[in-house]
Amino acid sequence: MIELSDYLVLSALLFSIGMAGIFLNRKNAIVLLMSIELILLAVNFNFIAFSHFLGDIHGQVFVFFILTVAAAESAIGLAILVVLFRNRGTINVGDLDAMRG
Amino acid sequence: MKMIYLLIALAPLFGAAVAGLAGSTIGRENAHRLTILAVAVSAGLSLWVLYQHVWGSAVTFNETIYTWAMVGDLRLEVGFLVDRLTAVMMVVVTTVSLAVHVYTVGYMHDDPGYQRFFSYINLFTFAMLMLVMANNFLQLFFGWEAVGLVSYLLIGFWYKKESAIFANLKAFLVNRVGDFGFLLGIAAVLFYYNSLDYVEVFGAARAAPELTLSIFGTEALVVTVACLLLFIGAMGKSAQVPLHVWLPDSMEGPTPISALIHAATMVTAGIYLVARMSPLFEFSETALTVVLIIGAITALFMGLVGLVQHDIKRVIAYSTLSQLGYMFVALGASAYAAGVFHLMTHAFFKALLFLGAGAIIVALHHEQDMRRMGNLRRYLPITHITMLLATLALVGTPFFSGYYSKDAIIEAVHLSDRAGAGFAYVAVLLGVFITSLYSFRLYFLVFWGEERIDPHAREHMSHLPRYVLPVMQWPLILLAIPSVVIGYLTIAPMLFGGFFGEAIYVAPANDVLALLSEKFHGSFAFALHAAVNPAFWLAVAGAVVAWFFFILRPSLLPTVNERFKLIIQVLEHKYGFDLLYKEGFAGGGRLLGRTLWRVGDQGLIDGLIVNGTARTIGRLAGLLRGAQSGYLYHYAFAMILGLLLLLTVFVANWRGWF
Amino acid sequence: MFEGLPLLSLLVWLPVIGGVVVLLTGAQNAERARWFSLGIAAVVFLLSLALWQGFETGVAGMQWVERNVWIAAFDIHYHLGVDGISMPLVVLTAFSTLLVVIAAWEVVKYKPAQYLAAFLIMEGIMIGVFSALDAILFYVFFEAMLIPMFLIIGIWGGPNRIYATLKFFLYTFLGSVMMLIALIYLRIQAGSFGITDFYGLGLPLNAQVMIFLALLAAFAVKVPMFPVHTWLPDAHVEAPTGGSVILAAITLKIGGYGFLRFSLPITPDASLALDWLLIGLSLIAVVYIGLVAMVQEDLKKLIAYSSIAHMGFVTLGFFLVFRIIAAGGDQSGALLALEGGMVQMISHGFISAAMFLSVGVLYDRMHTRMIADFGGVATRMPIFAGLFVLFAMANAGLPGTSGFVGEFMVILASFQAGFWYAAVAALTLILGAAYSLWMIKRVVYGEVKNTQVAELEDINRRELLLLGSLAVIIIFFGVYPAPLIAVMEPSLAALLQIMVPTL
Amino acid sequence: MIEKVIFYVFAGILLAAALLVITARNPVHSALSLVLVFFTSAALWLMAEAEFLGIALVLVYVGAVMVLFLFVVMMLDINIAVMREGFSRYLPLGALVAVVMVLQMLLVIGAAGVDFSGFAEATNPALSETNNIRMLGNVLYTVYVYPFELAAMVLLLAIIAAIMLTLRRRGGTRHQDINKQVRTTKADRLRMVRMASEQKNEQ
Repeated sequence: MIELSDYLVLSALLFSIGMAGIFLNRKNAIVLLMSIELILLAVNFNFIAFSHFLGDIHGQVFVFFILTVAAAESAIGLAILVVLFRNRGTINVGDLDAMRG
Repeated sequence: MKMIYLLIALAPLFGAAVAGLAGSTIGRENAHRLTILAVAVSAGLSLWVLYQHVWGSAVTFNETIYTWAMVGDLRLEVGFLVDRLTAVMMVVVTTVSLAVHVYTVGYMHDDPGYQRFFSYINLFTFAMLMLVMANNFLQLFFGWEAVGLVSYLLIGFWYKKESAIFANLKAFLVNRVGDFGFLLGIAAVLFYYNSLDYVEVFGAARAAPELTLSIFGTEALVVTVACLLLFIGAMGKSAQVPLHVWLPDSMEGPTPISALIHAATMVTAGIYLVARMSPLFEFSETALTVVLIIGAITALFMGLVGLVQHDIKRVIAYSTLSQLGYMFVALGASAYAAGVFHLMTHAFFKALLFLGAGAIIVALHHEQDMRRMGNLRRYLPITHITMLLATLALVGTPFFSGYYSKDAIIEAVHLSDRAGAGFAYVAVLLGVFITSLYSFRLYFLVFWGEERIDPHAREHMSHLPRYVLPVMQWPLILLAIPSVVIGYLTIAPMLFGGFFGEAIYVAPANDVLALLSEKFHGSFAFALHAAVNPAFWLAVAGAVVAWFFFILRPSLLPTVNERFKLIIQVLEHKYGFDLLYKEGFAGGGRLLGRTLWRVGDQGLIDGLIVNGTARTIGRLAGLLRGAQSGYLYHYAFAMILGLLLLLTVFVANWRGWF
Repeated sequence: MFEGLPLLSLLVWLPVIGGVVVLLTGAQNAERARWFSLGIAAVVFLLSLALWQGFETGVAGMQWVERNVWIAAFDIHYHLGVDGISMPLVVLTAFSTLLVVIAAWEVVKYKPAQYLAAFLIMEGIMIGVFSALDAILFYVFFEAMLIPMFLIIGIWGGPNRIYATLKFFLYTFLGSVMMLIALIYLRIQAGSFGITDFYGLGLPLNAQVMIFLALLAAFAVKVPMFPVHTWLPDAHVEAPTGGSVILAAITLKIGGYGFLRFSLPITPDASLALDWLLIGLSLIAVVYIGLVAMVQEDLKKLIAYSSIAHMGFVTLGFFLVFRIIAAGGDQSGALLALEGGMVQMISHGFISAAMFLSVGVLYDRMHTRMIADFGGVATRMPIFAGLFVLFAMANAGLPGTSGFVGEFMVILASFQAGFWYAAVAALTLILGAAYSLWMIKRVVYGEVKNTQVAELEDINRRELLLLGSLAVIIIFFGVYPAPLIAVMEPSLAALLQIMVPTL
Repeated sequence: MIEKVIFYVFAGILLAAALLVITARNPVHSALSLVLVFFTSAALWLMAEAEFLGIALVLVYVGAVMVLFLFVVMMLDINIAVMREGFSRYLPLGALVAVVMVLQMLLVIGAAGVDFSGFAEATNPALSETNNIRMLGNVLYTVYVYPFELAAMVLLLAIIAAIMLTLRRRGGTRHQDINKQVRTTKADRLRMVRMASEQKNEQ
């Protein structure tokens, strides 16, 4: 039988991969966004796993909302990327330092 | 009676308000008509009041007009106290004021500020009446400051003249120094006697004359402290050393003002104050000694300064200072009546002198320097005669008013056994000589000798149909009459007849006038007594010396000046008071203010604390700013590290590692 | 006729709503905004007179009380009421705002509607401060007051306005945050946010001292007392005329009012223990600030410093009470001090308003406030000169003007605390005259200094109305202060009873 | 047992694809790997009886979001070389952080304070017997109706924001402003010019 810990370990690994992705692809905004998707997915895994093993539907509702927000987030994020590219000709995060104090 | 007193006080106020607020509407003619009418009403009623008090059935009036404020049980009121002392003062104030009003019509006839001037002098009359008619310290202080205000406004009447506006500021500030003491004196009176009403205060003081307070680490009589503080106020207003410096400068104002305010009335407020406060001063030997000595110093040394002045008005101003000193000497010797008596006679002849000087000044087209006068008796006969009469009265010629009052003072001091009375006696005797010297110096320089008139002024004189307008002559003549005769007529009742009754209290032990009265055998005999009186001979000596140097042998003057160069320089610098005040106090105050501002406010508080805090925070923020690189991955990295740290903490917690 | 009306609520909210209406509608039509604002200000002033007329003199307690639940969860009430301490201040506020609206008439050209709206809203808030009886309500008004003033100085101010506004804001804000802590502590102790419930709690001395210091931080900045006064000259210099008038006439009074409403009755023991500090600072304010005022070269700075010196008399009067009692004084003496301080507040409201309006008159014509740029103004502007001299005299405490009454009473009272208190306080006679009249000498008198002065025009009818009405009031209260004192006496006597129960 | 095998297979693909997402040189490859990640996740969710969400993941993410990603990636001309700067330099650190994190999270699972024994009974009969979508709907439209509405608003906002952000008004494009046309007056069309007659200033 699949156990809860299986899901949790999988989720942990996925989360760490996402985290490492942020680390490694420090300059590429698109891959950064994808890494964030991975991290969110890892979280969703946990919700679904607990929901399944506790027999509680509410966890899935949360996943539903997370999906919604994540979709909105990536839509806006990508839109910003497009605008950014149009204005600056690059999406290199290393070139974006307008917020430097 | 209440209505009459109210009318006396308020009529000039009304005149002042109308002339001041609607001056341009009603025009010049109406302005002076109205204001003169107002003062005439006051003067007429004042004379009637005096008549009622002296010969009629009037009793001392002491009533509240309205309650100014109630604080707890303390009533602060505005009210009138009218007794014989007040009545005399009212008459002096209103009659001199009336004369000056009339005179002003001529003196200011071509001045653009005509209505304003009449408004001011009417207001002054009101303020002065409020001062003398007060029945409590609050109202006294009101009048006290109000006359100061009008004096300020009038000295600076020609506000374009730099010297005038310097003089009025100086006058007000020096007066304020006096008022500083005066107000503290009132506070002391209120604290220890629990009232501001004269009668209640005097009663309380009499009930507890031994009350003490600790000050400067020692115990002092309350009454002494209060009297000294009040006397500081009197010193300011009556220009006694060392608060005298404003009075000579106040001559920058129009001459009618010098006559009215700075000779006859306002400056005598201090005399009136001490006389009115006699029930307090009598309990303080110390205070009276101070009054005596300050008065004596002023009488002698200010007269000396008058010797070296060239400005005709300043000579008279120094003479005023000196005569005020005489009055204080009288008060200090407990001869209050003599002080008030001299106040009255002095008011008339000094006002006359000033108005005469004003007539000369106008005739010479605003020339005040005596070195550019001379032989004016040819052009200004009436002025000459009246001024001669005033001069004679001032120096103390027998039968003239000044003789009676001044001689009474000298005799009173002579008889007094108060500490300092010996010094004061010498000072006032020498003062007689000095008075005579500078008075006749003025007289000879102006009316005799060679003509030294400026061509410009001479041309102005030739334009005038008569050198003096009649409207200016009549006041001279009218003032000349009391200047001559009032002393002869009133000395007996005022000094020796118990005239002032309850108004002036003299402790029996101090009553020098009572001693004097034993020698007094009528006015005529008193005048004849001059022959054996050193004062008279000193005055004659002064006149002779003046005649010698200014008429007979003017060529000797430079030699004398050379011989006494040092003394004359000291006198010309007025003993350095002006320098000390201007550079020391005013300059020092400004320097201190600037230092406090620059160092305290701008340097320490703003620079160090306020802006310093801002700077420190700014610097800290600058340090923290480095962390804000603006790069996304730096933030992400920081976030992940933080997450890792948190995770470590939680895990360690769950695993029970620590 | 107003008995049934919630008069205080009207006084608070009518100007606020009026201000919002002006703000929303007036941007296009400045003329309409002016008339509307004038109408609102006039109605509020009339209502404040109705408040006075309906006020029962001789009653110590709160009148015109309104009390409704505001935030039930925290036991916060919408609780308004006035006593003899706050009622005159409410009237003063309404009057000053009316003056400001008239003063702005044709002078303010940049966004006039917003300017007037800011003042109307400010008026409502300030009346709220004076009439709030719930600590939180007070605090809300107290803080809200900063906003319009911040905007007034920041938008219509002079060249250095940013520095001035920041300084003003931070100074006052720092102080009031401390107060909030104290109020919350008091709420816990008293079980209610009602200000009067804080009285007589019998807190231990160290707690009282902490509260006192926290309140002091708020009120001392407002007054302002030495050494937290430096925001005031800067704020005044940069503020537009109306801002200066309100700042000097009303907001400074809130500090003094705070002492009367909070510090003295809530922490009487701490006030007693620390009165040396307050008296010392007050006397420093009188002398030090007086000297500093003398050497100012900017008219507004000079008047601002003189305001600080005059407010020194207010705090001096308030905190002398304990010394007077200790020196064997009776109730009259203590009342003399308290009422002197209070009268000084009211009178300073009129006089400083008059002074700042006068400077505004000059500034509108010359666009400078430097004393050195003036000279000989009297030649060209005789009517103005007369009024200005009168106001300067009132500022110097001349008897017969309202400026005298408070100073006189406080000096008389301070003598009862000790000779030296009075001696130092009375130095104001000299210093006040020195800075006021030296200023007059340089500005009003003298030869016409330059061509700008030579082209000055005398005040118009509108300005005459403003300055003239102030002159009349100043003289009236100088000659007959009894009605003013009668209004405040019962409340102050009650306050005294709380401060010194043994009396 | 078969379930376990399937789980591990899918989990393996998932992790491999995830690794590829973050390491792929070309963003297009990353995006496509992410698609694979989502597919395998959906499969695993189905195994956990979250059928609706599994399907939704495929439909929404793979169908919409990932297409968007691909669009963007392909549309923008990205200099991959610059993007990869520092990849190898940070690889050890990134790996270390990831490993540490994984280890720590695994430690949580075995921690004393966290008891997973209650989850031993794997399935909740109630959950497996009824229709997953019905159950979700039951909760979503009752208890969570307001958050649901809010979520809708969020999506709407995202749409508007995305459109507004990317909408471009080029200068120089000609378009018709009817409002202006209607309100035009004579003065707008005709301009009177008064000129001084020109004449050479002859010396």
